[in-house]
Amino acid sequence: MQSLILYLGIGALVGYFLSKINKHLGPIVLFVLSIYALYVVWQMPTGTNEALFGFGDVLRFTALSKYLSIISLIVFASFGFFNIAWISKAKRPAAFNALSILTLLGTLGVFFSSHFIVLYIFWEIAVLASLFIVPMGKEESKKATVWYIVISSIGTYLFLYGIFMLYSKYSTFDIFEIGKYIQNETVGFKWAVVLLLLAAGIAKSGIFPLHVWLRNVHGNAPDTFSAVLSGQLVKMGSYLIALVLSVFPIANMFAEFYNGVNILSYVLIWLGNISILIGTLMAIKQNDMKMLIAYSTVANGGYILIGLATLHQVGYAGGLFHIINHALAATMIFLSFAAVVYRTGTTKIDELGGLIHRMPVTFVTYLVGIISLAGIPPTSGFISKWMIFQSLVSKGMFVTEMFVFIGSIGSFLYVFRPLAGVFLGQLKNKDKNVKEAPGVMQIPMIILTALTVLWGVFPQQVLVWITDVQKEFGMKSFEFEGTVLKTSMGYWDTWTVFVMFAVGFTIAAVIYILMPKGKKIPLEDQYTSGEFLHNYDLYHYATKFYVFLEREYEGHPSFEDWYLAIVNAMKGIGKFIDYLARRTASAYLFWTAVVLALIMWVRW
Amino acid sequence: MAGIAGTVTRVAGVLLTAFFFGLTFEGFGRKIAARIQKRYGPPWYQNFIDVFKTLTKHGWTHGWIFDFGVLMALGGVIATLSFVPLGNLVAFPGLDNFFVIAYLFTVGALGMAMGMVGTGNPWASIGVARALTLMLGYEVPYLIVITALMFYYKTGNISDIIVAQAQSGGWNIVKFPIGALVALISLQGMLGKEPFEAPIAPAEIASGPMVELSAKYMGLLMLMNTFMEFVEISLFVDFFLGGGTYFVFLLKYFIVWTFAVMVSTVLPRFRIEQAVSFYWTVPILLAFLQAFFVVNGWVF
Amino acid sequence: MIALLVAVPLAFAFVTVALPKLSKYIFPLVALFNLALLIGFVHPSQVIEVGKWPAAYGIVLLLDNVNYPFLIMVNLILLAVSISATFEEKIGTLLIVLTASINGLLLTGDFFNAYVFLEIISAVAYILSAQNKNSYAAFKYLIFGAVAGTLYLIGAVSMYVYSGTLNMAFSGYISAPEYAQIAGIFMLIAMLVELKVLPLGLWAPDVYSNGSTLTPVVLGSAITLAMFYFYSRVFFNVLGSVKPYLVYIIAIISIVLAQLAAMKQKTLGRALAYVAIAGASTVLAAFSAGAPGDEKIISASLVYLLNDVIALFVLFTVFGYLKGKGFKDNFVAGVAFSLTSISLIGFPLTTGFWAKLNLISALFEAGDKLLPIFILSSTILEAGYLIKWNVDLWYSEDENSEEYVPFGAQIVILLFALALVVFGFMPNLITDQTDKIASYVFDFSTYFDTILKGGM
Amino acid sequence: MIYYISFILIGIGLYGIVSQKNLLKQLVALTIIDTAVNIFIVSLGYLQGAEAPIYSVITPVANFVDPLPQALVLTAIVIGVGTLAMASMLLIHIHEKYGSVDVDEICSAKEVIE
Amino acid sequence: MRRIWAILVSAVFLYFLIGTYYPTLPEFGNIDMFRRVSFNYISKSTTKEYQPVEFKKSNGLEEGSANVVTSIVVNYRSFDTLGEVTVLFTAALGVGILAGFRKRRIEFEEHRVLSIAIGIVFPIVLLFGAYVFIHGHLTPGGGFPGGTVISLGVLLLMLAKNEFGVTDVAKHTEQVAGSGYVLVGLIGMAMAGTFLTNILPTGTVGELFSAGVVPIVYTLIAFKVGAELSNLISEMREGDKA
Repeated sequence: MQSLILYLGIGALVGYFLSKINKHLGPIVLFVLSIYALYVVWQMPTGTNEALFGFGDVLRFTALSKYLSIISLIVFASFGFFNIAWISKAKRPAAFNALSILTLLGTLGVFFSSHFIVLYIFWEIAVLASLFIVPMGKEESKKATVWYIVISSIGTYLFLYGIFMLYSKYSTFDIFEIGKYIQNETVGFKWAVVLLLLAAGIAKSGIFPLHVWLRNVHGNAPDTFSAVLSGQLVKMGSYLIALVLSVFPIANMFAEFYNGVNILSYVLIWLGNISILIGTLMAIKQNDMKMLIAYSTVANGGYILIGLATLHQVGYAGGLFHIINHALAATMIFLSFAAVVYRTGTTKIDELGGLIHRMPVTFVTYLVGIISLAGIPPTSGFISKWMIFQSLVSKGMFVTEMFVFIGSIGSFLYVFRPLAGVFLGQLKNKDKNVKEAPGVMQIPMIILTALTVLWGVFPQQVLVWITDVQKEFGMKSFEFEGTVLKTSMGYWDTWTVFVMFAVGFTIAAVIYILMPKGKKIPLEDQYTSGEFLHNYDLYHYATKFYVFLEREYEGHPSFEDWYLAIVNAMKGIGKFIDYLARRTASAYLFWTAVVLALIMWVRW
Repeated sequence: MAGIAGTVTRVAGVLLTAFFFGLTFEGFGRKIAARIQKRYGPPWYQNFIDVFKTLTKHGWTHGWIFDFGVLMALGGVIATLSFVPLGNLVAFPGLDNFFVIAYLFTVGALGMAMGMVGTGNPWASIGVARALTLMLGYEVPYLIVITALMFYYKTGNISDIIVAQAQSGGWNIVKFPIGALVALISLQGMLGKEPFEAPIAPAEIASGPMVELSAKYMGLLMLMNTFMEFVEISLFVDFFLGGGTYFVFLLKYFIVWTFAVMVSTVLPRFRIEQAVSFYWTVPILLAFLQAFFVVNGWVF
Repeated sequence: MIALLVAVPLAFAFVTVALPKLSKYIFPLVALFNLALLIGFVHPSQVIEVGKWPAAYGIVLLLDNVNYPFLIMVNLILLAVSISATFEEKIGTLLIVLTASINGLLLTGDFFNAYVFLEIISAVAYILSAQNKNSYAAFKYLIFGAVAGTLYLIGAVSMYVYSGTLNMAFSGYISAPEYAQIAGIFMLIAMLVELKVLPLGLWAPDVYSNGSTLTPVVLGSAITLAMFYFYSRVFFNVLGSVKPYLVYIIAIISIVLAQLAAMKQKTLGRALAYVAIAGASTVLAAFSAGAPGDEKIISASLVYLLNDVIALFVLFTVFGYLKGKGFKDNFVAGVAFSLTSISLIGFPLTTGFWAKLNLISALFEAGDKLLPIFILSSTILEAGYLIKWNVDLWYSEDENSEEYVPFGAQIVILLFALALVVFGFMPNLITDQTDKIASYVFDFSTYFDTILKGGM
Repeated sequence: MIYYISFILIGIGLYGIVSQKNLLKQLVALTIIDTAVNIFIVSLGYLQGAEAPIYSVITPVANFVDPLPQALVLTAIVIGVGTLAMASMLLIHIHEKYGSVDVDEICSAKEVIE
Repeated sequence: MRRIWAILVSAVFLYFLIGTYYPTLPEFGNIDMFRRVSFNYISKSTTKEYQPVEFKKSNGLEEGSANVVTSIVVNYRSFDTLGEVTVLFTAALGVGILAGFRKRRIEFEEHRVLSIAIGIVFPIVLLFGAYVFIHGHLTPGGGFPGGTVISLGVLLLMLAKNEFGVTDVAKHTEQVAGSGYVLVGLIGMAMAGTFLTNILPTGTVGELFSAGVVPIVYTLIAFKVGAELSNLISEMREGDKA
């Protein structure tokens, strides 16, 4: 692990200078590094401790670390490979490459470290590195950077405070050590500590109170980097949540509240519910496709949180599984968007259309991505959702179910919007001569697509990782045989479902082929209720796709505005101070008198 | 080997049942509707004629996504159908988990939506948008009710629920009257019949998704539509009317179908947002009431 | 020997007054001389009774483990100023005087002597603030500072009245504590003004933001350091170190207000001025939390002070030269700016990180849960607007800005920024020193014995 | 007694600084404070029936008031002079820059300039 | 409104001074000299044990100036005085720097009486100034008053003769005098070990040639102060010479 981090550190420098020579070399460095790291991580035994540059063994390679490192490395590998072609659009290629390698370093460090401070350090490295990539995006990305840093700092500093509360009690920073003691503490202390520690994860994975930054940042960041942000950095938060929830004996620490769900988990689940609701409804409204998926990230973060917070053998596994699904799906979707932007140069849904006939591979990537995101078999996305549903039903949490179902049905709505607006429908005139994305870009997209389907049909590998995690933390582990996934409430077989799907498809195909062939006619040849069409661009229904649904929640409150209002209030105070500072010496003297009076009143 | 052969036969049985009785009952439905509206109406076998006729005609296509969408739609529905237990006829015993069916079901819907929007006709897009919105409406209360059942019986397998009903001797429609009511309302939406007909409203948006369809595409989608209705209604029958043997099942199926048709013939059409807001008020509250009862064990 | 630290600069100052051309070349030499003297020839702890008059009668200059590092740091900063800053001829002489007087303030062991040096320092400060036609702000500062100086004078004299001598150690030793406290109140107000703690530091923003390149750099770095040393000297081991809750509260309020004000600013200069205020207030709060006798807190807050001073040096230098223009043509300046602002926020592997980390952990060990909250929350704001400024300056669109950073300044700020990073990787290099200081800060008996060797 | 006088003088000076809009008057008030403090310091050294601390034909042997405060005052005066000189120079500047030494007019002029 | 605030402010300070500070002070005119270091200053026994000092009689004391204040200023607390000089120096320097911004020269119209009388008055003024600082260690006065008197003479000259301006001689005087003071200190350091040590014999109290370096230092100070102040005045008048 130590050597890996070292290599990445060197790699960052190498990448920087190589990109100075030729901007296409940097991504190659990133790709090679992440593939190598993937190889190393894949075959590293779990449970090994290690020192970090002399500091006692602060690194520990748990099953959870392994799982999340593999996810991140897959994401980063595809990201790097994709960039080889995309980098020519980047504003500052050298800095971009170096910083993205640093981001990888930071996240891997976070996954490896068992020492709170070390974890914090790597965390901040990751945040900082990604922070300086964000403003290379669109114009608003500068404002987005501020959102990012502020929310992220709120999370991390609450986290830090929690760490020190623990440290002042046990005088150790080792997570697993603390997990042993914390059980018999006062209730208030436990609440405070756990919530403070979770705050960082909540902020990073865009859970409800701190979700506002995702829209700005993911929406405005450089196109490919949004894939990393949404597919990988957000998972850092999920990792922290999972870690805290599983290392600390939450179930024993907090009283049971409802059907074996303890009170803390219940609070977290409610945060997840609200995130799902907000994420879904806001995503339905968006017209910018990246922002749309950004909000869907909020919703999926809610799913992961709910799954993990149930601490139920099925639900927890589902949460973990959802991490990898959403990572892959978000990466695929954002990469396909990056390809689209690479060719067309816009992210507004209603400025695009009909690209399917120009960029089929991109389309397929996006299609599989959203199928997985919406949790439709036979992709892997369904498995995790199924697990989460099962656990919720078995615990009889109906209100939560409502939110979860709204999220899941709503995901059909919002993922369909870019599908219809960008890829289907009438091709815009300006995009008439758009070509498919370059082959270098297609390869990672295709690979990711294959992975998603593969793990949808044969999820064993992933399930092995997950059950290892559960075993490690001493939970009852999820049961499965081959492709048969078992729960207390019935089981199902991914393979059979896939086969049946294939059968059905073949039946349909047979009928289709036997029957006489259809005549191909251009898209412009339409049933127009007798109208004559002058401009086929306007004949593309993409603007206000769900207007009749949006009307239902038009006047909704906007947390972004609320936070901005708070900021403005604070600025008002600052303005007052500044006003005082511009006064004459008389005013200063007055304040001196005030202070003097104070001192007289209370000496020291 | 024998197992595989058995499975194949069972699947074939399910599919053929769905094909024949589905189309037949649709024919009856049309007849009944016509009689209620004081018309004579087509013969009961009219739908067979339509399907075959359309299938044999030369049609128009709008490119590969259009074709692919249609195939995906039919394939998905067939796959779904093969998992649905028809009374005691279960193609894959033990694999009939409700959520699998519910989500496999959406593959067909997605395929259809994709293909139709692929035509590039705004009517189709509007229709699909409405269909999805309506889905957001009816699915939530329906799922809550069903999960309440699953929570009560501690199983997610439909056939287990059927068996449990047989053992306890009471149908769930008696045990969970509110839930059954909610399920019926949702069923109306699923079937896309009045009052929840906005997605295809023929007179309003030129029958929405189907606007660009012709010939064999039309035929395939008619088949798909039949199968979908079959899945939806048989789920209701299994859950609330205690399944039963094959023929009893068909009888119950026919009753439910007729009921749905009758309701649809006498009701006007909701506007789409009306429909959604309705689903999000009355049925969802009822569903929660039912869930509340279930949690507290207040079941007849 | 140590008297040379004051005498030689003064002599050169007097010499250069008639030949101002030389002053800007002599100033670095003087600073170098001081450094050489400090590092090479004098070592703690030694005491000089000026004019052979025994302590408690004459004036005593003292070099001990507390002010030795401060002296080195201050002279280092002044050397850096001499290289980095560009100023007109007479200012050179002025800065030499400043060197002398800061050394005097750090060395002296006599209340009234300290007053004299304080007055020299503030006189220099007034002139520096009047640079760049900023005379109104300078005038405000002057009036206010003069009143503060008067208050300090009253305090010093009353120490004499209470104890019969002006020697710090002795008068602190024999004067009744409740009387000493009254005198302490006068001095405290004077020092709060000089430490620019809100609401007494309201003069700072105008002075810092509109002055010349030199003004904020000198005021914010060297003078602040000296003032903090003097504060610790007077309130930690002369006036019997007690825990000044009120100062603690005022400093915390000042942190919050300064951060809010900085967040609101539209111009970089004023924002940085408020950052300086916030930093000083934080250190002061930590000092008063550390009193009496918590060496870890003091050590940590000294690291914080060091980081703050160096960072502000760089930030103000860059601002002074670029006047808020982008970093397109000034890559080095940009890098230095970003590095230092990162260190100021306290991101990992910079000095600021260790400063904040040690400070918070020390505070927690001392059972103080309040100040960490404010430090962290103010850090959030700080991160917000500093990053905003960084991004704006890096990605600013304005082309062909004729402002540029001269070579010497580039070298200096880059070195300082790198130093911050290096200390971030090897924090022991400074924490050892600060621990050493902190272990002596509260040690009154040693101080007393050192000064009054063979005294009355 | 003298204490009270000096205190009141200090009060007057502070009142002047705070109340006056004219910077010159503020400066005058500042000097008033200086003077008051000097008086105060000298008075701290006064001894009933003692002479000025100079050995001379009149007082060949020591019966002196405390000389140290006087020495301090000597320094303080000089320092005050220095401050005064700088302040007046600054005032000249302000008058040249804003055309006035009145606070309000300066503020309005600032608006114009900035 | 401002006045009310002002009254409040001064009220607060007064309350503090009178209510809190005053009680801590000794009663006026009734101080305990023996608790103060100045007792030893007066009896000039900070290093030796006490014996009474007598005018024109006792000699070879540790410090020989008859004016105790002077002895404190220039000898016991000479370091302060160095600083004090520096303050004045800084002020003059500052005024010079600030004067750099000004272009205009302040003109007076010459007064006939003054311009004639100056010829007689000016030398007398200088003489008086010289007396004041030379007898600084015997009588009231000393370097600072003397220097001020001299500079006043210069001011008079300036008022009398419009074209008169202070040349760089003043600067050089300042330079030499100031560094001279430091030099005296350094000589003391070189010969007696510590800075500003009195290395000359202190002589008899009250003699003109007594008190070691005190008169020298005071002379230097006088020159410096005179030069500085006249410089200051001229700079205020002349503005930027360049």
